[in-house]
Amino acid sequence: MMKFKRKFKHKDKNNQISFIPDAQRAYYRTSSINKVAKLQFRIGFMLLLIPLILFLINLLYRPYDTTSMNMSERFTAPNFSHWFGTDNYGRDIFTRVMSGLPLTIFISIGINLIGCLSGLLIGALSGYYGGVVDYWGNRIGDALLSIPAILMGMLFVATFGEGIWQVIVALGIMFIPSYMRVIRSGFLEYSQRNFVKRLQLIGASSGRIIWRHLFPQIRTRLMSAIALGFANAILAESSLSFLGLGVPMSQITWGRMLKDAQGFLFQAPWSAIAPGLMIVILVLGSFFISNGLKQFSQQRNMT
Amino acid sequence: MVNKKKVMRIVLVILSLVLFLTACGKKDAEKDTEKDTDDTEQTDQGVIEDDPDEDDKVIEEPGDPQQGGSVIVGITQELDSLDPYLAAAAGTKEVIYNFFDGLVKLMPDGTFEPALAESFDFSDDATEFTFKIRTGVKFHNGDDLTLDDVVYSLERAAGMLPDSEAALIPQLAIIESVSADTEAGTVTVKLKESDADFITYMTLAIIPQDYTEQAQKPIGTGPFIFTEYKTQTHLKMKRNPDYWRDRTAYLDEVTFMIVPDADAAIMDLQEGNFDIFPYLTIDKAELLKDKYDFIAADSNMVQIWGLNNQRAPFDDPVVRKAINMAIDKQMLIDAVTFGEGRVLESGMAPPMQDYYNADLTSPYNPEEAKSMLEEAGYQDLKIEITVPGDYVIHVQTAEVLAEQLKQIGVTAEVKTVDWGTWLSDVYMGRNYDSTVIALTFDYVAPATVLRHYYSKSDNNFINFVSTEFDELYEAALSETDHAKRVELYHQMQKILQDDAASVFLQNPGTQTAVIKTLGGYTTYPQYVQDMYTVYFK
Amino acid sequence: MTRYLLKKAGQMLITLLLIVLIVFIMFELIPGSPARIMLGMNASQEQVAALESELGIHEPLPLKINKYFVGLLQGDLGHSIHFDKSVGELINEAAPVTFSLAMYAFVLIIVLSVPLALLAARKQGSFLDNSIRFVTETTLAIPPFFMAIILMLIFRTTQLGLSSGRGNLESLGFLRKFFMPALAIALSRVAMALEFLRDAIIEQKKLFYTRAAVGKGATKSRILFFHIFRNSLVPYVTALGLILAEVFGGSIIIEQVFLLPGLGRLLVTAVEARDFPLTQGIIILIATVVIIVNFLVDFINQFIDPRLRSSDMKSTKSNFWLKLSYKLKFRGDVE
Amino acid sequence: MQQDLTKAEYILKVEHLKVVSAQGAELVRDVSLKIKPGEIVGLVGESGSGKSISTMAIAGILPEGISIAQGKIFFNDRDITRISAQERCKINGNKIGIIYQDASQSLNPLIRIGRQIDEVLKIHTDLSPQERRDRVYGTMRAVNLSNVEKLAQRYPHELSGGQRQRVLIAMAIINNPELLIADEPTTALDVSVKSQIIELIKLINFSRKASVLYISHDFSTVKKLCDRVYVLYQGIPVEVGATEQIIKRPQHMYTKLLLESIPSPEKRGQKLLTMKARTRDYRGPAVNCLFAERCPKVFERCRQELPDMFKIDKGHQAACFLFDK
Amino acid sequence: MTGELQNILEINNIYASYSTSLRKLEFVLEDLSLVMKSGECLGMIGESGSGKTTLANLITGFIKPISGKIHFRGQEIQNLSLRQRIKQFNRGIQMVFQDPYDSFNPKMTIGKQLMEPLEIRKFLSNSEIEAKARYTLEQVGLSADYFSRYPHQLSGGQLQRVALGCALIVEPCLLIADEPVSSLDVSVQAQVLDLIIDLRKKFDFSCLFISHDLAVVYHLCDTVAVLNQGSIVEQGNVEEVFQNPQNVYTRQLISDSGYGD
Repeated sequence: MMKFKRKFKHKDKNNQISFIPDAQRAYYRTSSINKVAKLQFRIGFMLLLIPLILFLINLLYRPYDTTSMNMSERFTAPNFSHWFGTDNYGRDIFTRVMSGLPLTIFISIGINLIGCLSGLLIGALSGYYGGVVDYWGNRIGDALLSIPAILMGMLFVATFGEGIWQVIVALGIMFIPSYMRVIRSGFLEYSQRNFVKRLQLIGASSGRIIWRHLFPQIRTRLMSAIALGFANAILAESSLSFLGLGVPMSQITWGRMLKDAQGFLFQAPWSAIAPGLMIVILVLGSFFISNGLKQFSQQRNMT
Repeated sequence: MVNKKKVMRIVLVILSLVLFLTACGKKDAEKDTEKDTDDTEQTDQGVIEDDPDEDDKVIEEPGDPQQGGSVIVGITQELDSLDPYLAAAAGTKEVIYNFFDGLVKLMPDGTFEPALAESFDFSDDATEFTFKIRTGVKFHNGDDLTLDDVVYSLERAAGMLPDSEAALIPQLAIIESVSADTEAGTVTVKLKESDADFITYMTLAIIPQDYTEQAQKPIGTGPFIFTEYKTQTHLKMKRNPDYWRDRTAYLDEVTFMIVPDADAAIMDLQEGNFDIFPYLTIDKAELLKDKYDFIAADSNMVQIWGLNNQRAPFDDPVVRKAINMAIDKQMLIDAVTFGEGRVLESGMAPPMQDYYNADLTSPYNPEEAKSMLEEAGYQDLKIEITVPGDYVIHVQTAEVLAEQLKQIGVTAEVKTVDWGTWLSDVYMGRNYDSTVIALTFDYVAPATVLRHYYSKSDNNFINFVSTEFDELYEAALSETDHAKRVELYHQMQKILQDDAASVFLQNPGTQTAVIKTLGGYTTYPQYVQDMYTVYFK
Repeated sequence: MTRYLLKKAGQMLITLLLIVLIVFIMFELIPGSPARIMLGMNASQEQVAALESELGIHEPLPLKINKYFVGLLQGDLGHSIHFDKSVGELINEAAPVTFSLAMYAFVLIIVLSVPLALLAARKQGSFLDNSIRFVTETTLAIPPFFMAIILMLIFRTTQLGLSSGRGNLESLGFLRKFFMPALAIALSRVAMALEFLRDAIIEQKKLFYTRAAVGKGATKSRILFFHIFRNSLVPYVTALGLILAEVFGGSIIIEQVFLLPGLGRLLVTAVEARDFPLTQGIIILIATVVIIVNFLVDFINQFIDPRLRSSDMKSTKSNFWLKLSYKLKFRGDVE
Repeated sequence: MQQDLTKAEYILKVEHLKVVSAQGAELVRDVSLKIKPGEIVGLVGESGSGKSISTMAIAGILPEGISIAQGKIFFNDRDITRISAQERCKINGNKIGIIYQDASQSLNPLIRIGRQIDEVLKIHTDLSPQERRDRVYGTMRAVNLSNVEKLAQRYPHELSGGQRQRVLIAMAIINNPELLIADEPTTALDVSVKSQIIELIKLINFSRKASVLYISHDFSTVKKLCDRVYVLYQGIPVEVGATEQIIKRPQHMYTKLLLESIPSPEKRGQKLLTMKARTRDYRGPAVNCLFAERCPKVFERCRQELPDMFKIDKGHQAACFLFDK
Repeated sequence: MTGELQNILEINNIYASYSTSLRKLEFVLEDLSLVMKSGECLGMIGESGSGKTTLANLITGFIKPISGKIHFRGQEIQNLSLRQRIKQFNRGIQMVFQDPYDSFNPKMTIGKQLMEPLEIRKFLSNSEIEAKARYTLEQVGLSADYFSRYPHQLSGGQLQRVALGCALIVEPCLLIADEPVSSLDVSVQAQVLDLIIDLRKKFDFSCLFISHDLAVVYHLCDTVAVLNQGSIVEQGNVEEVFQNPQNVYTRQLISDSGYGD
């Protein structure tokens, strides 16, 4: 019991050693394991597992068709044959929720791919070189960021139309500045360190320094940012869908389902709650993973 | 150990959250089932009138009209310009209707009564119309209605004023000249070509001459006077004490509240915050029957599944016919409008009175449709349905259509675009496979609906070409005899169905919630909220 | 100081200019003609063409931009196509709703986040800390509109904040009427503010001067309020500045859900109607407010932290940005 | 208020102090030390020797997660490891003044210098604002700060390193503490400022009759300042003695080698030292002589037992079996 | 060999500043001139803020002077970029920094970082590179098993040794050591100083040793230059300067450090 108590009491104390001299710090680094970070990581994964398991079940066993309509069973409250109830066409919400995962995730990944890769390019250049690229990169980033993102999303989708790819591209562009900032500040931080100077002195090219030396430094925090971005992309897609600007009708994403459910909120609240809950679980899982990764990166940064 | 404990806690939190939410859900479910049972009884007692053949329904309740009182009407569309000629949104027109009178007035049964015109007359070829203008009518600003005002109004609407480029009301573009005869107190309108429907357009609001603030503070001769308008919020009007009819309006004040989303207004309705709320669907009525009476009304909409006749595979009549056969329209109506709509067989709707050809029927036979397609050599047909995403009803319709098409092996992809894009790409650009849309008619003029199939019209967005139809259409325009016109229009509708120009889906119905203390709410074949007839019991 | 102000003002102008340009270019690309949308399906081709030429839709882009800026300099935001009313007037009517909603939510965020952050930071990793963070993270994970829906379901029988644009902006009625929408916005943002303040407090706690204060004999509460809290304000205030932009974004959606007649709803109408002058006007307004608020944040921060007044603030800032971009969850409102 | 506590033989007496981290690492293993009133005692060691942690333990400012596992600290014969936080607050800053190593980190960056010094008075005295101000200015002048009225309005980052260090000293001595703990106060400073600060501490010791615990890794300053010196190695004192004894006649091999590794004019251009590098950083409990792995004179016993302090001379002790008679 | 060129480094009337605007120009280095002979170890003494590090950055080419000239092995280099310098000089300038933890990529093994300069130069085959890196590691007194370790697994002193190895592996003519021992413990400092003395015998390089610690400079260097507020106030043979300082500032510095007597 005593042992347990002590363990519990001290579980998150390893961050407070910034003033301890080098030799001791080395000791902490190697011996302590960031339990909270690991725990968060684990919880995150468990949460992500819920929709994943649902999806896998869906592959093996699908109680109802996702689209077939049954007017006699519309707005059925959750019961044993329809676990999450039915929607306005009498479609089984459980089945739809299960099969909504791949597209939701696909869109989210697509958005982050665009945001992350472009952000990496611009952020790396402006963080490493500074100067003109940095200035204008920041101005455009500022401009994009001082307009509420939902608004830009509206304009983008109005411009390029609705559809999965349009949503991905539109939101992907909106995600660039955030990634750019994370990456830029990382590069800025490390490019001022002496090992970069040393590399320049031995004749390493900028590309080599950026890719082989600076990029690995920010990898963990980039991963944390991606986990976060993943969650945010899901939220963004659902918000756009809610305004009726998102994914087309025939595609099942949770955002789309929420939007459809909104019209029947008072007749069939379950039709909103099921997909909403899935979004929350998925997003929360990603948040936890992101937080865990962030703490890992902070811990490493103490080196 | 530590981890487990922590995980347990978190799981507990999640669980309690889930329980809480599902608990909410269950309660609702129970309530709903209760309501369901109640409802059937109610319907039996006939409180919710559901008789499709009657167009005008006045709640027949004992109780005399009371003078005075104020009501709040919920409307779902944002208002645009308040100028009666510039206002394009149906939602605006239905509101500002109360400020204005036309030369004639459309009655609930679809006939026309003289209004600002004491009487009217027209030539046999329907090219010259003469109106005798009523005297002693005052505008809201106190000025008398003069012949000049009428001439001005007509000329402005027809785009005949020096600084205007096009007719503000497109139907009036055929006006050649407007002249006033001061002696006789008449105004004569000459048309470029004959148009038997012209009289229906003369419900046109008459406005005072050279008044420039019509868009912000409209002035007319109507039963209500504009008092205040706040964008996105409300529009207020008060009773016109000097109304020219034998009585003024009953109500002292009417406020139109703008609620962009009928679904979201449910909570307000449940609290009784609105006195009148049009455009509800029948499913919502079930939630509100305690406080409100429901009046069913036909909409002025012809919902069609427009097939682009110039584009493969719809250029082949066989495909169009097969598809027509594959659609279960009643099921569609059940799904989308909760049964509150009427199956259509042609491009016109019952509110068009006897112009509507009610004799047409089409069989629902997916097996035959499938074999027809197979015979014609179409396999694994893939089509696209482009719908304006702003209109939930069309999107849902498209969704149901796509589902039904699966039976005959046709894969339909629903693509939503926003309204602006739809107008430019589909309606104007005609660059689409097929689309679901409602054709609306502002006037009970059959030509305005069927013009969409007239090959020379720029509104023929489905690219329908039939010389026979065109001839009939032209003939009908100049025909003044009512019976003959009806016959011509019936023939046109027959052609549309025979050629399977498109799939004619439904005439959606709507429900208007009227709080139980009110009476006199009247519906018209035209889309208006007439507050003149409304009174407190 | 004046040089700094001038430099900032210059940057603000450039940012605004870029925003105007972005919107201009987008509108060039957006399909659909406002004239056609306004006149509807039944209008004739000539009618549409006439209105289009009246609106100057087919003028070349540079000319349009030039015209717009000339108008802007004279304080004229143009004339709304859809509402047939001056944009300034329309914004004047709608802005108070949005701004008071945003301010309400903003105050709620502060009121919720400060005590919670103090509680959470009292002991890092404690059960209290973890549960506060878990709950706020959860609210952050809920899309704002879904949050609104949940709130509506919960409060459906009460009278709180339910009317649709009726009522006025007077004190008590306003507080009740806007409570639910403001709460829906605030709940999904409170986690960010809280996280920032909490992290800052924990970070300050680790800094040596707080222990030096113990060495002075200062009591715990004195250290917390006199030293730590005050020193944690800089990141918090900066985060609040950016959260304000989010709050505006949030209110766009929440206005749709609660049917409030604010800028957000106006904007959605404007974009749907391709009402360029109105869209541009609202975007400029919101962006200006956001930019000015961020400028004020800079200013307030300099007031709080004298180090920021000196020139070598660059490195402090860059590090801060890193954290910020982390936490701000990529400005989660479309999100 | 002036109690006659000077009767205590030692103003500070630390007995078998052991400080551990949350992970169980022994940061300070077994430190005992004594300071007589008016004495300046040096605590010398390399990084990792636990000198800073011992100081923090004495001053009661150990960071979270690091705690005293064992041992007593008597301040004026009162065990201050066992008193309440409130009592502790009354001692810190009042009876014990602390000067920290890094002045730039030890001052609150957002508060003006004057207010920070004033805070100590505000906490511990009931003086009026006017009186406090006079005393703040007086103390600032006493630590050789010039132009104090203006300086009091400045923020820490606007001061030079030397000025900041003086401000810290002013803060530490403003309440005339009986014990002044100086934790490497000169490490971050330039040579010229360094000697001034040393002189200042000497002066305070002399004029205010404060005992000083001076922590450093730098023998040259210790030589100038201290009466007695403790040499610390991996959390255990290995040699104690008067400064003269330690510097001139070091007995423990560690002290010897350490002194030899300092460059001096005589050794110019030559190799400095033959001390083996530490192979690993051991943080477990000490079971044998910790220096054994590096000691050139190591013998079997060193690897098996932990040596006690053995007396060499009057006041001169070393923890080495070589002196076990 | 080195006798041909008397002066490996000549700095003439250098002005340097970090501020970009001309109106608020504050010189960090002002009219600084310095001559360094081939093969010598020059100690540069200065207090914080005197411009030591700026001078190092100037010589290595990280910053450019506002005016003045720098000659390295007889060539003007102040306007050459880092890459041009590498092209032009087979044996150039290398630098060792104060904080050893900061001068290594924390996510790469010591071995890889040692090999990197040679990989970039592409003169040798992979096996030769590795052999040379291992040899260098041995030369700086570390055993071969450090080759695959990460920087954080090494102590400060060990890392500073590796840093020396990294700099010397490309056989530079001039090594600039910017306070390489000031963050180290006394005993470790002694080891590094010993190593530098040792390496100077093995490798043929001149050394500019920057420090604020007079004892270290006296111990290690042949000549000394005293830097005060951006200019050299005294330069000369170490013993001469220490025993008989001419400049007031130098005199004060030496007496403060306790080296005067």
